[in-house]
Amino acid sequence: MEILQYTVRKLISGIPLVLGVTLISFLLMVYFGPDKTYELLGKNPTAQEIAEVRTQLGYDQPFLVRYVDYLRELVTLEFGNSDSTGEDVASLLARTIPISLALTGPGFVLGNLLGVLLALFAAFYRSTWVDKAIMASAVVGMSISFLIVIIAFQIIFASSYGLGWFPVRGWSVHSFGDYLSYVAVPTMAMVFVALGYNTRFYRSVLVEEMTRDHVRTARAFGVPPAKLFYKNILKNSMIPIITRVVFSIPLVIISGSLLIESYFGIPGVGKITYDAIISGDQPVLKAVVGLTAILFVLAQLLTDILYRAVDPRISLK
Amino acid sequence: MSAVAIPAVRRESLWSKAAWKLARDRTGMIALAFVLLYMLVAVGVTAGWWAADWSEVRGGKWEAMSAAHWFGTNLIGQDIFARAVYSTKTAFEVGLVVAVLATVIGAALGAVAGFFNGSWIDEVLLWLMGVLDSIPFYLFVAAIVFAMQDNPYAMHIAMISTFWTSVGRLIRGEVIKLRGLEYVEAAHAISVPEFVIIIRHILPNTTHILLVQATIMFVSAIKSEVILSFLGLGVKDGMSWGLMIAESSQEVMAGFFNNFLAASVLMFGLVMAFNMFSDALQDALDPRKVG
Amino acid sequence: MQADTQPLLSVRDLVIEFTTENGVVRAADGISFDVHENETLGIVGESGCGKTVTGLSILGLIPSPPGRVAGGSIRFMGRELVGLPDSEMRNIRGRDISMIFQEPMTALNPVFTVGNQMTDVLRRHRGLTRRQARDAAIEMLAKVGIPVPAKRIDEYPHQLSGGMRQRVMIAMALSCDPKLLIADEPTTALDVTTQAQVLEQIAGLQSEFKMAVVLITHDLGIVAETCRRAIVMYCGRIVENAAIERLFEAPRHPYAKGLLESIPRLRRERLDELPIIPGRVPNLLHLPPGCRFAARCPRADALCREQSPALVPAGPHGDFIACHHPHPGQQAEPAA
Amino acid sequence: MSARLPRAAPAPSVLALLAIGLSIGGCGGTGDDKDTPPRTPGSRGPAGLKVYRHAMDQAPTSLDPVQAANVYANFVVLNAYDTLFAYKYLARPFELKTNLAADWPEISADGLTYTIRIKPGVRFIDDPAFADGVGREVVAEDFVYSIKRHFDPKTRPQGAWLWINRIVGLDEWKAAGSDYAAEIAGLRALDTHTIRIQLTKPYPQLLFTLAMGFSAVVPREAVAYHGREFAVHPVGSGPFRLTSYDTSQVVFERNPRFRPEPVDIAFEGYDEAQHGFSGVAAIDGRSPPFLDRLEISFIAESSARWSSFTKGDEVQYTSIPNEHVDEVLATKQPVTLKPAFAEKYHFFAGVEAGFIFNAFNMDFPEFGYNDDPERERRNKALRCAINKAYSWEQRNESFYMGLGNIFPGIIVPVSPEFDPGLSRDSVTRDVAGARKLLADNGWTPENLPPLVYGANSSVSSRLIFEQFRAWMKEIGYPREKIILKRFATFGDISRAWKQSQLPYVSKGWGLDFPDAENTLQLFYGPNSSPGSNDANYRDPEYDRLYELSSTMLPSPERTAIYQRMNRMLIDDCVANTGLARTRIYLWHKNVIAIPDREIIGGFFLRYVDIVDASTGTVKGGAR
Repeated sequence: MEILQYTVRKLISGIPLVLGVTLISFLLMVYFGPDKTYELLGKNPTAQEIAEVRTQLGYDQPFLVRYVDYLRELVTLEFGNSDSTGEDVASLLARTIPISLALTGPGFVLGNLLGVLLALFAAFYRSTWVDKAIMASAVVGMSISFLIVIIAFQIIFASSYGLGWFPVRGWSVHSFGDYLSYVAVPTMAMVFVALGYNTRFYRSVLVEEMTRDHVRTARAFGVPPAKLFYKNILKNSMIPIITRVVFSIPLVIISGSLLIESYFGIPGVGKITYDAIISGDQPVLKAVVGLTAILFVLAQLLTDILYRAVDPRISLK
Repeated sequence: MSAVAIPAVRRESLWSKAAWKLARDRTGMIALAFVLLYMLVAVGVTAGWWAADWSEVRGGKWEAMSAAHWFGTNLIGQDIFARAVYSTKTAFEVGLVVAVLATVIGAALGAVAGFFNGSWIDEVLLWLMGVLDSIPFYLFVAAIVFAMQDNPYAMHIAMISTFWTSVGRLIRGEVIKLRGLEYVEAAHAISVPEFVIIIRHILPNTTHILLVQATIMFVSAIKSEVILSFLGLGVKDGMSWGLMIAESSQEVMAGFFNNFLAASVLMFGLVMAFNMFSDALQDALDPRKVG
Repeated sequence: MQADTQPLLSVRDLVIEFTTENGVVRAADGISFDVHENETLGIVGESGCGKTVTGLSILGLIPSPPGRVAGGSIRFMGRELVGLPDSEMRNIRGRDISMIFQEPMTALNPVFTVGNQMTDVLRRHRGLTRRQARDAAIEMLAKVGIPVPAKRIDEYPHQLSGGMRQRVMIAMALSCDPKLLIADEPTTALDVTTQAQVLEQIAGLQSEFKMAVVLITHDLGIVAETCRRAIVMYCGRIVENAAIERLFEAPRHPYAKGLLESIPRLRRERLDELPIIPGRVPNLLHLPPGCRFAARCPRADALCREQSPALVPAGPHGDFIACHHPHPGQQAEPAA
Repeated sequence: MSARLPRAAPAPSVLALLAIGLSIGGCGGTGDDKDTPPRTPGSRGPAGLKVYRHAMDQAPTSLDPVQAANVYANFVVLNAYDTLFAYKYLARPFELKTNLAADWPEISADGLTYTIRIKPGVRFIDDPAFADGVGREVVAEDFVYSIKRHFDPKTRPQGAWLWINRIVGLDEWKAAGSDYAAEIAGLRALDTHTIRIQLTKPYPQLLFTLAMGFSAVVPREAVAYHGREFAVHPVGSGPFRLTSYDTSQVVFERNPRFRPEPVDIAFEGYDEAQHGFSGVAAIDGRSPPFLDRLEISFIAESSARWSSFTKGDEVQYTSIPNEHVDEVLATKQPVTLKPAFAEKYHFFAGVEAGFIFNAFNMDFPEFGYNDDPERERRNKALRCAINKAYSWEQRNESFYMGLGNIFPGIIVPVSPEFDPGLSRDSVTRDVAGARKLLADNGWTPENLPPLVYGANSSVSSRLIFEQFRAWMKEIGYPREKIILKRFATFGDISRAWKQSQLPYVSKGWGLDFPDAENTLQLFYGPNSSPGSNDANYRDPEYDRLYELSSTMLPSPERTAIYQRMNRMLIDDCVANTGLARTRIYLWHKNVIAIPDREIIGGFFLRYVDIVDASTGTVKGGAR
């Protein structure tokens, strides 16, 4: 019950965040965003047709009315249909979010797991050549642009000029085998790019925990390394790790990997959202922005609960 | 006014120790030399010493490397080397503008938030940071760029408005810590105005954090520019490595790599050098490692 | 050295080195001493003198890298500990030799309960079941004077006071009935009243458990109260090793003398620095060729500055000293 | 033009009989496998399904016929829906034929009344929108309804300009609130299968508009049932039915109830010399569609499209991206492939039905009309000088691999009215002449007006601009006076055009039908901004000629008027035009098709067939 009360309180306190995110995004993306009128007009429009389209799009309404309308849509979760395709926004998101998750999930998980693994090696062999080699590679990895990695990997792994092992692009997934073949190159690119950052981050967290007094105490009482790692290092490192991982989740869900989706032509939510921004597709934008804000509030709640679970010093105030 | 003297001494020792440490860090110094070299190139471009002809059409289409065109020519016969060199200026301009302004704004707002910790000012600033951090970066930048179409600095503004929050949080934390220190309390007691306390006593003690953050943001800005330019959201007029890579993304498939290589190698060099310099700086300025 | 009994712990010519960015540092250089059963040995010195690394080296806990035992031997119950594989060392740690640390705030794992950490040790070293281990832990907690141990056992370290946490550490350290307890500044972080209680506790438990104690401290007062014998360290070296009464009545090494004189008559004053001895402790990276104390020593001469004095026996009672010009010892020394 | 649809071929050939046998064997009991994608190269699904994978460079935004404004949407829409008329598969120049219409319309003597009968027994696909979910018959009223939708703002239509002010009562119907229950005098269903259209003035291009995706026939129930989602749930009577649609791919399966209409390959314009290589003769006498599954992938990056194509099984068709032209082509005039490619792929090279051009916005007093007649005269000299400095040759070389067709004026090469003998002076670069023209008319670097050049954010637009700026520098136009104004999206640059905010318009135009009227209207005064006349050219004589020609049927007289208008535009230096790109399409040899998408759009996909990889024969289809 304490948790429940806390959850409710936390959710209520998340309202300002939701309002802030929606207000700023609405202002930028919808109010000052691209004018969709001329994309919805034929080749030879009349002034009357232009006015009709503007009315349809709500451009003739004052800002406040449009924002309040948006808030009402947010509460009822009725965002209507895309201005571009006419597809129902809910079904649009239901179609694209799973794709983005399936696309970015493996890269996200692998990038973090490999990061932890490399960081462990580096931390364990602190100041030796192993550590230095890993950390130097991390800096190199961090210095290569994601864009360059994507272009290079596509040529190397997918094109007929390279190895040609995987599909060049697209997302035509009907079986698990298909899935693996389509997700492989994007995953490799994502892991490559994230690994440097992750390894550095996890190494610093692990080193910090490994030099703590209680680790020395545990060693002084003969605790074997595996147990030491689990009980004294890993669990204590969970707070920064949880923060990093959980707050990445809304971004993984919403922006997917915009660049990956654009470059590989994958119909995920990142691409949809990006297209919506550049074409001024208000209903889609409104839904995505609202969803983002809500996900962040949920992420905050989740981190707080997880903090509580891993660290008894933190209480649900 | 011993209250003023103490932090000054502390600072000096930190800086002199850091400078000494940095000077002894061989990798750091090599990296710094590279960064300075790039900076010289950028200054030269600004002064018009070289690469002034980056937009001239001087050759044929996709010419190979030659004495006249060190890196060949692009689709419409412009000199790729000149364009890559010119882009160094763009990179520094983007990096410096974003890093400096984001640091200044972050420091100012972070200090205010930290100083008024617990009051509504702090609450509002925290809320703002939370809000800005909650909007996915590229979507946010895209939105700003579209909203401010005519402004050549739309991309800069977009990056600054998201980058400052991390500085803001750090400085806020540091200020809360520093505010509890005696000399600040002493200054408070003799009723020195609050903004004077922030500017004269608190901010100087956070400069090492700001310096490191600025180098990190410099690198992020350059890397983001490449992706934004590729997406068509970046540099408006002029040339940049991102635009060159965008130009090249189709060409590489036809076996014409000059644009891609020139831009990505030059960019990698600068980012790598800056990353390493940033690391060295961080090591040198880390009080836990000093001494 | 006392020849009558085989010492429990025998340290000979121990050298501990640390690799730093600026070069290799010898944190302990040529350390030799014995600890006998039931004995309490004090190791005194300023911070940075090498006393803590000496303590850690016994359990093989020198953080490596950057540190390592570069030479010498540590024999415990006749068994060489230097170079012992970690897996065997783990069987000794916490069972035969226990160690308690300075900072009770951080020395315990904050994310597990006191009981969890204690029963871990008990189950590993004494092979108890979960239930038995818990009972044993409660019993130990009661023994170290923790009220309502059955409740406290399920609490997390941050829920306990400093003194209580240190008692938990002691309970944990003694739970497997060790032969040797290494206590590194066990009371430094505690307030004065608690300090006294904890020290009494250790003393009381020592006699109950019949164990030897190595007490590492910078506080001579504590040494005077609890130890039979003490080693004084300076800059990584032992300068004097003497029975407690001789050390306090007539210290022979000028540093030991200075140290003692710096204590106000009303002891229990904490002294992290020694303002009374002039000069500064030399940098371990740039040690003088001669006696390391020479620069600050009122008695130093050319010899002291050129040649490092060896640790040599002094007197018939197993005392040692490393000084070219020691103060004279007790005038009338009654034969033992 | 033949006035009757040919009857079915008399008897199936032996080959086709064999094919029937094979296909029965191949398809037995595989109904459940329809969703599994074929993985084997050669596009034979595991269940023996015929799959063709097409590629396009952009996705359509909507599949609602009223929004089928661009080539991509039009391309896809024509596969799901029926239009009354259509273009013959292979005949060039393009020729209309009947499609859903049972016969050619009866046209009244004054050319104002059209009576069109539609084929009986044509059914919409099954859809939950219909009672019992079973597709009902297509009736005349459906066509009337489909055109009305273009005059109902709520459907967000984009094709009204084709019929506005043309059909009796239609504009009034809209003004009265677009009440579908209300009758329109000029647009009625006389009975279930007869349509009557009454025009306000002769409209010779009407039948062309009835071959466009805009006029495709939709069922009212489906629009009501799906609401806005109708745009992604096409319910038509075309040869294919949609199975999935997103921004990366649209997938169709054959419409099993599509009316059997055997192909008469000769009627479709088959010419052995021209088309024999492709094997399309094999579809003669068989009823489309021949594919079980049609996938159209939308791949914006040409390198990715090319890789997908050359890898083998991902897509079976592509246009050659610019960067691969040198690698693939052995010669450019005429187009031939290098042996390595000729061995694997068929190709077809054709001129696009459209062009790219630049035009000055005459509403800008710096370049166009000016109250001061002297300045207006000097402005004309300035325009002519800029046009002379423009190098279509270099642009062609840089961006179109030298394959584009440069031509003077705005009557494009694929138009029947194109005059190959027209002087090419206006598209020939003459820097000295341009400089002289400027000097003679008092233009100096100091007094030249700043020229704001609008471009979208793509890299090639930027390079096109930089090239333009370099050319202008050569005639003494200062670099800083050629100013780039970037627009993030096509919508934004369209707005700038429609709101007359840019002095210089650089754009492309795709032909809606093969009649030069479609490009001449780009400079018709009443079509000024926000209409399609972005140049805001208003010349009384030109307008008079346009109006005169607009009611004329194709004839030498009309062609003469068209060409006169064309010369006026050239002489006024209002437009700098133009270039029609050469499209080179490649497709895998196991695909039997001539995939030319110009004008005809996606209509040809119903004629695409797949060779059986094992026997090299064609099978299935004629059932």
